[in-house]
Amino acid sequence: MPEEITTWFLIGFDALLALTLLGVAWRLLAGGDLFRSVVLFIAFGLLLSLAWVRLSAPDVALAEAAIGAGVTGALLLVALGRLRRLENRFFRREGGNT
Amino acid sequence: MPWMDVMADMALAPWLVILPLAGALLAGLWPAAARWWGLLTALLTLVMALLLALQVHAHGPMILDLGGWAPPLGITLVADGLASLMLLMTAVVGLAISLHALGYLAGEGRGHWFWILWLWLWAAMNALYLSGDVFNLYVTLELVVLASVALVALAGGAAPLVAAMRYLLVSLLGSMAYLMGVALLYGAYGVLGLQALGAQVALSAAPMLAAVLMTVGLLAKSALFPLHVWLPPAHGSAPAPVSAALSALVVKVSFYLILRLWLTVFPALPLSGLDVLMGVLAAGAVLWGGLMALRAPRLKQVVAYSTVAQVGYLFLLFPFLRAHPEGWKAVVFFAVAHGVAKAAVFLAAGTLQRAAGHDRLADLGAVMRGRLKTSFALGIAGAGLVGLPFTGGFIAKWLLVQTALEAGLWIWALVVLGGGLLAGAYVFRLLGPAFEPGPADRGRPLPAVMEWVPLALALLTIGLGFAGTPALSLLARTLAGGGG
Amino acid sequence: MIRRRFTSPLVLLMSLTLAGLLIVVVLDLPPQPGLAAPVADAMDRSGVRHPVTAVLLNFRGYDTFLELAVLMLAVLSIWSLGLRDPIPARPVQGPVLHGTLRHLIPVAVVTGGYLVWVGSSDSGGAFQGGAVLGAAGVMLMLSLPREMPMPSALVQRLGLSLGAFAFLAVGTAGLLTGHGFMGYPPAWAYHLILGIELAASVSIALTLVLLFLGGRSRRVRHGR
Amino acid sequence: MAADVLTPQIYLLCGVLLFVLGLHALVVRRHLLLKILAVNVMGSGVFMVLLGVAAGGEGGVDPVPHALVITGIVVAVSATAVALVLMLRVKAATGLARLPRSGPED
Repeated sequence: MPEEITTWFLIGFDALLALTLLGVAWRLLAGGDLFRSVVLFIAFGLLLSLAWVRLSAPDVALAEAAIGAGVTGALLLVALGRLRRLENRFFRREGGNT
Repeated sequence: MPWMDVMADMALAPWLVILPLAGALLAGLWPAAARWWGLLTALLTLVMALLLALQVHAHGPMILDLGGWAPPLGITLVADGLASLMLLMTAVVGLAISLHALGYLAGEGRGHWFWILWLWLWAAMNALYLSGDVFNLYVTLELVVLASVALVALAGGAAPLVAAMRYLLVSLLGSMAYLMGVALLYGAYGVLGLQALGAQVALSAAPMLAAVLMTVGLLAKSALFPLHVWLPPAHGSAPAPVSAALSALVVKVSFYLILRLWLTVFPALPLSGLDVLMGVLAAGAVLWGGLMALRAPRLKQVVAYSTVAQVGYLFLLFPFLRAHPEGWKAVVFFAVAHGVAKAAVFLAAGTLQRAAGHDRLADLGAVMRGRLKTSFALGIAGAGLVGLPFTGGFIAKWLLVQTALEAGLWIWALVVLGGGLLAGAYVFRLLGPAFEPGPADRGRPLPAVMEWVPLALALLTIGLGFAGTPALSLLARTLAGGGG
Repeated sequence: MIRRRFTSPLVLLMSLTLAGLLIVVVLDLPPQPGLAAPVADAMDRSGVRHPVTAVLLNFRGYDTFLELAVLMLAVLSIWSLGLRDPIPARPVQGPVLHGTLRHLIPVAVVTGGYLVWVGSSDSGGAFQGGAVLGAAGVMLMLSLPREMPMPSALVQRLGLSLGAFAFLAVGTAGLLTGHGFMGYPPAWAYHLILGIELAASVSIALTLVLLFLGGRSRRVRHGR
Repeated sequence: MAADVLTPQIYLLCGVLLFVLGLHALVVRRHLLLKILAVNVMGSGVFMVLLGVAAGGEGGVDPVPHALVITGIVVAVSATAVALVLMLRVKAATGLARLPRSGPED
């Protein structure tokens, strides 16, 4: 009997994780604040590696956490920083002209 | 011949991947010598491609298990008639592009980036043509995309950068759709080899959806009519050797892959509906590309729009595949003839542009009259694009029309003929300035190789006019799927 | 804007249709054995004990080789796009982060090395280990954005291509010695795989740092 | 065991939905950074389908899709890095981090 409870508990966890993943993906792609999207994307990557563990793929979970969330997250954050700086540069130039 | 028997045992196919990859790696390590690595690679790769084509022609298709692991476990390289013809076309055009670039990029500070990326692109295309595994094809496809996007962006400036970005996003969308197709196929059959999949695929929902996803994804990459927006600015503003590589070779990659999938993996699926849709898009491409080519003010833009039109012919593939068992061979021959002719036109255009310092059609007359060798090359290769007699283009269109009429598809025959008329009009526009009276001017001094290479390629277009039979007999040695 | 009003519902409709089709298809996928059994049967000839590593570096080693090529090509593409901008981060002040880094980076190096080594028998491998090493490198760069300790251009290029070169050399040697392209002599398989993994992890770590920096440094431009 | 069947099915469903969600955002969103994120979400959806297939097979967990997904993750990060740098170059050249409505002719 306890075994069955564990099983259903795990399935409930899977369903909850899947819904959370979909919700996070929805929010991060909805636009608005880009910084929030990037942070949500990193969270999405970490949640994904949890899903890979549930799908008995620990190697993929390691790779996802390190590369999918970690490196991609760093890439996104630094790109966002550079984008902001470019925006400021354009803003200043146009402000100077008019 | 005894040497033929020795050759039969040799595994040539891996060398067509090893050589350009080694060249690309070495060029990346020593950028200063990149052009010499490039030239050496081009020569060796052409020799290997010739030997491979001869070997396949003599002994039939060859399948190589990589690492000695047999198919369900390992990856295979498949060297058959279709693959070796594409490899040979790539090698011939590739050598011409490399030689021309030697002159075109001489003295350019950032020229070594062209060589590095071009060798990577070549290696990636060869790997793709030889791959016999759906997932491996995905990886090679990404290599092709990254190398060609970087080549498009190499020109710098807003238009090429925007075109490169658009191209990258469309390609990534296509790659993801393709990969979803791979996942569905693996989910349904548990194998990844093209042959193994072809033996199992039967009419059901999973492979149908996979086929649609993969085909549509690859269509997006190949710039078929409504999805062509990025192509003209990308191909029209890149340096001439890059334009030639993109228009003559890269466009053929996703066409090849679609053809390979439908020949090997999906022959059991029906094409009804898809063939009409593709035929309509193809006709749209032929018309739209032709009309835009008639209006474009610059030489290389005209040639770029001509590529939009000619991609249309490639996707007459679907009506042909459905109607005639041998129909695809005519389309492949067209792809080869177009590759050679388009490369010759772009390289000749590059030479004229360098000589004149611009490529505005209206002001090119003097230089065209002064550089007769190049204008002649432009004319012959243009005739090849139109499909005038004695060129490879003529044989290609002859085969297309003949196949269409045999299968009772007179509409598509009309599309081919109408497209030919449009092509005639825009090629005449290209050559027009040369025939106006006026002074002749050789323009800026250029290395001789930039004049001879387009001419040699243009003459090869005529040579292809006599290559119909050997090409078709090489294509007959193609592995088809469906229980095979 | 009129165009947008008509296209958005159309795109939505098409997306929903695709979603419906995909759901029907994936929930109806027939049970199939997959490749678990062939992999298990061939494990004793693979040279390693962990199935995923065996697939990555032996059975489908060609894929992994091309994947290293993709990584390298990405760096080259980025370099071809121009010089890199400085990282939008200020140099870290104060002793806390520097002290943390001084301890964190050796830990990351050991962890990365361990992941590479353990890959032959358990979860881990060149990509995971390389990623951890790369993350350590990125942290180092972030803490010193003004005076980044970068090796010379030639060393960068050598390190970048080390993994692909090692793989290509071993693969070609296999072709020349009769084990087939990308084949290993079974007796040496373990050592060759470990060697390739080490070379690959160095390349991967360097690649990730260079991807993060984005664009080539002035040194690469002039370094011949 | 219900879990052996249900868990992969839940993730197969989730993977498919992520794929379509990403596809929709890739077409509809205009900012390039969002488009790049959308491609990554699509990729994660495909990976989830592959791993769901691997977990739901007949003969136990199948390691081949695991290897494919690791390869796919590395390919995805490479493409993302190139796309991000290209986005910055487009921004620097045009002042916009989005694509113009139709391709500029020159």
